[in-house]
Amino acid sequence: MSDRLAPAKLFATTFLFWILLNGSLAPDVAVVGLIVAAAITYFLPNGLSFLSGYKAKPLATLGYIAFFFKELIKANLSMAHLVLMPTIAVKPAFVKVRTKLTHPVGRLLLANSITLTPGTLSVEIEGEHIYVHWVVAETTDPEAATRKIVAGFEKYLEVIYG
Amino acid sequence: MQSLLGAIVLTAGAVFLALGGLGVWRMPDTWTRIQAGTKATTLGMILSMAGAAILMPGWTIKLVLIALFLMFTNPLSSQVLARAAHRAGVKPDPRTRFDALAADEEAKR
Amino acid sequence: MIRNALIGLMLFILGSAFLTLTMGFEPATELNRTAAYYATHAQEEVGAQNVVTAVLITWRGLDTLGEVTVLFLTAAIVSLVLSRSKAPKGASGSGFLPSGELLTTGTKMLLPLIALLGAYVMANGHLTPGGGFQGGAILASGALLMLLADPSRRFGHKIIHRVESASGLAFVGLGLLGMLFAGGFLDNKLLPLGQFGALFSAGIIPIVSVLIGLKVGAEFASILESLEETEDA
Amino acid sequence: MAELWLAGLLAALGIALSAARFAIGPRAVDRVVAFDALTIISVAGLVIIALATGRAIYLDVALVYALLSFLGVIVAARYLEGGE
Amino acid sequence: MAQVSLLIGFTLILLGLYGALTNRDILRMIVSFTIADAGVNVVLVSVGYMAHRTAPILDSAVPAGQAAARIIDPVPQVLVLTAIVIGLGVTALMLAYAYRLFRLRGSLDISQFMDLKW
Amino acid sequence: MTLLMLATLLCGAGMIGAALVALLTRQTATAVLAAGLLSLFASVLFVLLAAPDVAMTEAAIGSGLTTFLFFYVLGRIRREDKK
Repeated sequence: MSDRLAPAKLFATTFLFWILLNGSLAPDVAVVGLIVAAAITYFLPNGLSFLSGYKAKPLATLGYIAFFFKELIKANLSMAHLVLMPTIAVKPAFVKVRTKLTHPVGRLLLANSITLTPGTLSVEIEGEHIYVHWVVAETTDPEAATRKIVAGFEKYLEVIYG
Repeated sequence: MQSLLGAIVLTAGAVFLALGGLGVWRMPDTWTRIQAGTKATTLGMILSMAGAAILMPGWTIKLVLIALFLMFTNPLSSQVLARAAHRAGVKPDPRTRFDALAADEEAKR
Repeated sequence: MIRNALIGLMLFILGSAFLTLTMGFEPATELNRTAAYYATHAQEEVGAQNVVTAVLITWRGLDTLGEVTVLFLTAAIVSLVLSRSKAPKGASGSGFLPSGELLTTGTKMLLPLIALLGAYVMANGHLTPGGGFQGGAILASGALLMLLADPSRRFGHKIIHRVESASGLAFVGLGLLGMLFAGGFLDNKLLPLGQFGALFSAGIIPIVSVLIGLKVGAEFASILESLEETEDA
Repeated sequence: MAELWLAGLLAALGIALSAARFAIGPRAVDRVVAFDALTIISVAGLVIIALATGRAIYLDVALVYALLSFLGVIVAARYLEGGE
Repeated sequence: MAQVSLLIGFTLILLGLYGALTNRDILRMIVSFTIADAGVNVVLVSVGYMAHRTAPILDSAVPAGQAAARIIDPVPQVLVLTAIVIGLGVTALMLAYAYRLFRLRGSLDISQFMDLKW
Repeated sequence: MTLLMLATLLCGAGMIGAALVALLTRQTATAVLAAGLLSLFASVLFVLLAAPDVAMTEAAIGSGLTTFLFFYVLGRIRREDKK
């Protein structure tokens, strides 16, 4: 994590969000944005952003986003099916899965993605294990669960966040 | 045409929001409620924002920012809540088959 | 029982008074004279799109100074009440358990965004809803998030107190400068009004907004800090 | 206008169901879950109000709401994890 | 609409006062106080509301020329804006006193404090 | 009967319901949560009453900071009771 470019990345992200918030590129907006971004970078030295740890891999990023939205819609359809049935047929379990990611941002994105995908909710992350609550558990074996839950995202996130 | 498309997307989003409410109401225990609440409301929110952006193209940037912020904070708060529920010792649904987290914490002690 | 009867009687009297008030309430259809003045003169006299901010900072600037002073007194009294003696290590704090890894990472990612949103709300107080008080509250929320992610963390109270006194002094100083070089206390024609609707417009309103925001945020952060630093019994 | 009515009514249904869950509990954690769902549905409600009135400035309120409303949930969760 | 919200605000004030007067736990009394506080704010804002008008911000939707005929009264909003911020300060002050009282007496039950009872 | 009227009524019902929950519940933590819910509905109501500035203040203060102050004191009291 000793990234020498970390402040620059934080600065760039902050400035980008400033421009998006203001919705204009007028010179006065840009000047104030530069000042604000510099102040934030100075006062929050260990702030992270989406860019920290990010390896410029546009193809994998696009693949991740597409996969994420596909899974999100699938998750919602299955959840709608579950909720609209007259009796709620759940078979929950807390299972343990394994991740190979080490960068904190990648791990956070992985946990968030698990939360938003079909029937799973990350409860606790500890070392290389993520504890996942599974609404309709198909297996309780860590390896099988890892293949089922994590592998799809990890394939992309491993490339993006190493 | 554009307003029709926007209306359809907006209504689809609202349907998912209502389904989220229904999930929070019907699900049997805390974690399943968190699951229903988070997923359905997140997708519903994204679709509502998309519908509003189609109806009012001038507002797109702000709507995208709202959707981004929510997509980031919502799973985070759900995870913190799920962890808190487990630590507070809330009883899971009797149908829960297996609790790896409780077993591991027991082993550590 | 006589106490409950008294309470019931009092609430009944109040409730009937409220009911008559509501029944007799006729919503106004025209602005009253003050409000109409504010509405019509907001553009040429202050140059601010947001009339609420114009009233808050320019026309009623002295009252706002009073509000900020009340807030300062509140923060001072809270710290006086709570900190008879400073905490030995390990015995203070909210009593919350240590947080998980994801919340820590998420906080690191969200804090710059929250600070940025606070800055946006403060700097755009004359164009969009917002202004000093809202921006200050958002900054204080950022401090709160920092506290939640790491309960054992110590705030830099030196920075907080410096920001607090510097922004307060600058606020009063700007007001006095307005008295010297323009029409009165906090008159915003100290700087040119600029083009209506631009970020650099409305005279000194954006600057005063940022100062109020920093001041309010520092007050709230110092309340949080003095809560955090009281020792256990 | 019809689509706004439809979306508003559906969002109101979601709010009503979550609020009912908030009212009956049974435990404090379940109330926090309902609170979480309610905050997000309210953001969508704010956007629908902005569409109905046609004023873009209301989106700023929704923006602040979206970034700060999760704080209440996290505060409550951090308290409740020490036992109710 | 103004009447409806006025009624809501008054109801909240009454409920909050009832809670503050009948509860025995000091923290619950403070919660009731914040409810009454919110009620007062709603009443003040709804007094300034006018039908068929919009928020007092003069962007492209409300040209500055016809502002006086299109916007609602900004003055109550200014009052409430600062009242909310001061309300948070007051709540913090009350909670600090309550906590100090708990530390001195080891209890938050109001019926245990007999010193100044009438 | 317009959409905004309906939303006002809904917000009012939510606020009064939250106030009732806060008054009737036995747990103090639930009462604090209900107060937070009340401020959430209040902020939507302020938008409906065309006061976005007030709504923004309420959103920034009501749900996060006030709730934290209460839960902080509750947490301290819980810890000292345990001793």
